[in-house]
Amino acid sequence: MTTRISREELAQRIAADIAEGSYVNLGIGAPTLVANFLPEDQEIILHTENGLLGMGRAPGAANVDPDLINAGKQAVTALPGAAYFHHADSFGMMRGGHLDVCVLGAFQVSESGDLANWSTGAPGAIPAVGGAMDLAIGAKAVYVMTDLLTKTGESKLVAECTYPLTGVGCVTRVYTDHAVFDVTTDGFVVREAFGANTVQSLAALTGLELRDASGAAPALSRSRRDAESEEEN
Amino acid sequence: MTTRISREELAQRIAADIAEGSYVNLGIGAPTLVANFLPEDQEIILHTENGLLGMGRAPGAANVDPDLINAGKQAVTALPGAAYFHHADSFGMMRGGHLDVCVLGAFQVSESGDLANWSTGAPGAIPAVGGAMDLAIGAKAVYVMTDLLTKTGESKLVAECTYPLTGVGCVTRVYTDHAVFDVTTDGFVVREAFGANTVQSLAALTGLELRDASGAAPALSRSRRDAESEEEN
Amino acid sequence: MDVRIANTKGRAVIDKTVTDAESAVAGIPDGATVMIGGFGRAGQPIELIDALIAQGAGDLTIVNNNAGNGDTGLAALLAAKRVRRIICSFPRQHDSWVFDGLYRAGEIELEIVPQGNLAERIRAAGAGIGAFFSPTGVGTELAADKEQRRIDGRDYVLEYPINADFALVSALQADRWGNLVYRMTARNFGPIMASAATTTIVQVDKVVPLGELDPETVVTPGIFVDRVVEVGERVWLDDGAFVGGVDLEGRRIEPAAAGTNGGGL
Amino acid sequence: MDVRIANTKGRAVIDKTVTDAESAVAGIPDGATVMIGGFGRAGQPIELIDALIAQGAGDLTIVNNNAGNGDTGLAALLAAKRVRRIICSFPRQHDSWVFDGLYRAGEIELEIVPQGNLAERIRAAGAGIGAFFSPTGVGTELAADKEQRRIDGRDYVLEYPINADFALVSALQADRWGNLVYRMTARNFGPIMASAATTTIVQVDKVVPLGELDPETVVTPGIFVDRVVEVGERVWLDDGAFVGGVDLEGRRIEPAAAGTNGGGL
Repeated sequence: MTTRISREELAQRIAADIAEGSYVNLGIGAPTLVANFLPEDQEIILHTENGLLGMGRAPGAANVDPDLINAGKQAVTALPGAAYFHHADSFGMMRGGHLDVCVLGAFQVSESGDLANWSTGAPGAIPAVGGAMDLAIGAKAVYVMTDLLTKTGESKLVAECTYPLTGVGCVTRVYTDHAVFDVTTDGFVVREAFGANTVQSLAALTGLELRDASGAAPALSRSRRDAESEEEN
Repeated sequence: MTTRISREELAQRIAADIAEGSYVNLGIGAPTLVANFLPEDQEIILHTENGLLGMGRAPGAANVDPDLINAGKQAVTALPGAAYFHHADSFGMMRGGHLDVCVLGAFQVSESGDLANWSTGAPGAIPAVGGAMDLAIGAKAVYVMTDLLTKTGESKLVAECTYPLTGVGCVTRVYTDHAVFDVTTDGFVVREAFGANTVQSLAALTGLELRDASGAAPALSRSRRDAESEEEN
Repeated sequence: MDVRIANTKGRAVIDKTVTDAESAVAGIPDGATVMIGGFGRAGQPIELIDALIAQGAGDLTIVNNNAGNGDTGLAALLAAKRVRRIICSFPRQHDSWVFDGLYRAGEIELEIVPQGNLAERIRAAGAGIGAFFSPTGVGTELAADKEQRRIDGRDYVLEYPINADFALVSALQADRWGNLVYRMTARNFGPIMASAATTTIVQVDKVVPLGELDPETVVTPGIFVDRVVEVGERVWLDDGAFVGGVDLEGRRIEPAAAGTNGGGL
Repeated sequence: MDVRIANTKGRAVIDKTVTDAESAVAGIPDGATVMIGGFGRAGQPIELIDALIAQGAGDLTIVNNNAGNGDTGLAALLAAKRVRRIICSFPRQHDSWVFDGLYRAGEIELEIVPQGNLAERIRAAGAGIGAFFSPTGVGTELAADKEQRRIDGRDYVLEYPINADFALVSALQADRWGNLVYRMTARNFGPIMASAATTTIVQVDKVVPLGELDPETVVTPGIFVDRVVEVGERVWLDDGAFVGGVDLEGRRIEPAAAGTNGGGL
């Protein structure tokens, strides 16, 4: 049994959690994939922060309209029932808590729901934040879509973010290629583990204390257990 | 020679000071009369704070449209080139300093340009402010249109307002039935005296130290002279 | 999401329309804060207010620019003694006798807010702004207890958002997603109130098919709207065209009384 | 009022139109703060920027969501070394090589502002708000030096308005009073920037006769606009109708390259 699902499967998994009738903003990058898996037989209304509610799919090459783009500056279409508005109104919509869900990428998410997704803080990097901080604090539910581990094997779920923060205590749920985690006042709760993953194996991968959704006793990672044993000495 | 001009003459006098191309808000009551004297051969654009730029004259009785009213809740028309907007945008327009002129009524105006025009502070009166405070601080030039004296003969130009304030240091110029006064850092300057009025006679009527527009020595009212003499003793 | 999902041809669609004003105002509880659109009579959601009176909720806090005109609409709600407190800019009008009587009898609380601060505070609630510094009211008794600050040489007072549990708004047309267009100066407080309430209830002359409203001209996007009820055309319109024949209160007048002076546009 | 009065049939009329882009950008001095509309390429006033480059003003502070794309428009202004400082939310893009080079060479100052705070600060300038508390950026390094306050259980940072001396905006149509309508997501920053600058300069595809724009659908009322120049129709439009045939950068593509997949709306 595998321990990872594909990015497309993850997008599909997220799409399944979005209720019909929701107003949704899908962040730039991987979250955009979620749109491909929203059910055709339902109406879910997509917001793009550059000024459109009711965003449709990408047009064919012959129908690209440079005046009609999404936040990622890609060509899109507008559905019947769409509305255009300016940037202050668009971000008012977001900041005012009118969106039901936004889906964002992440470098790190902390146990208390802090999000880091805009800057690695690397020296020489050109900073660019766009709407990330507004999205992070704006929607009723903030879903993160990410691989659990970095390319070098480090957990993106962390006790505390070491990268520059995008928002404090803002993440509702983290969808990873290994499992789905809810952010709770008790830290991460494993809502759903994919394939062979278990709460224990996930605790080992993340180095975090994890609970399962049933409320059972937390699984401790080895490192955390060791640290706590040492503290007791 | 008379010492007072009529309300219509005063409205005409104010209209003559409004430059072509100006954006203007005329307050409820007497200031509304100014519209009747704006030159037909020029374009001056009227704003009404309930959400219209490009307001036209009152319609005939057969064409009254309850959806098209001014701030005084009277039927109006909209000119070609008009635009409608909601209240936050309308008052943003005002507060943001985009109007060239507004014309307001007054109970009192002080030497430092304080305006009192929304409440007499009488016990039992029902307070109602509407857009008065927003207008007072919003336009580039705030003109007051008023009789110089109350019905009981007291000056509406005062050293300090005794009625509740609408705005502090906001009045640019006061057009009265006796004279036109500019508000300056040195107090009221008589810009234009109507008929037999002189700086001296106006100082006597108002009880204030007044300068004329030429910058000559101030004219003192009798009471002010007496007070200053007494102080010297 | 307070949104009804209807099944149309095997497809779940968002349908915010309800069949009548009674359904539209269902669930407004005693003690609620209710924003009511309109400037004087223009844009006042009369049918929704009548339904609210019939529904019976009381002890309400009302946010409106005024405090009722004549004996209908908001004035009727006040007369029915359903309102504990009103937040407005201009209660005193020539036809505000209902409010005037209640106020003098000490039967209603009044909070006066300058009109532009009222509008901006409502917008702030909708746009997630925690508070803002306004130059309006500085040095007046309406700002006496407010935090004041000098910024860049100008004085400002700190103003807080006004939220509501419900907003009752009148617009010209809506589609089933709740997108709205208004008519002339009846637009006034509708768009900002729609954004500032937990549940926004709208009456329109007409519900049009989805896609019929031009996306460029939608004034209130449907995201701000929860329920829409069609109440039929205003009496001074005929199939969307202005036909007049009414006085300022929207009452039909005899052609003779209107005279022959066409005037106007 | 920076407004030209023209005499038409013995009548003085407001006419904000100017004959060419050169006249439109006249008088922008060295050291000015200039807002430039657009989100990426959409709504970027290319012709006005080209005229500004030709005009020669330097040492500019630019306010834009981005920091230029490719080698045209804002990127060309940067490449000409006319910009001392840029205030934006998202400079780094796949095609922002001009900015990237200047930044790494230490030849341009950068102030990063979260996009929604950027928009709201521009709006605040236009609406006379002295400052406002925003929840965006709380606890991040972009708010590190900012005043923070807890209001009603939520943390906010205090944000100040962004004003400009000039705004360069692209819209679809204007009339001689400066009323504007936009097209689709090219609207983006235009309406708020128009309100926040001392002098607002607009390029449009077409100037239409006064009265042709529906007062219900005007997005930017003329009060915010000082100069209007008609620059001709965008290449993907024909008499106002979308005809396509371009890539995202607005360059004509061969019908063959576009293929047969009509897709779209």
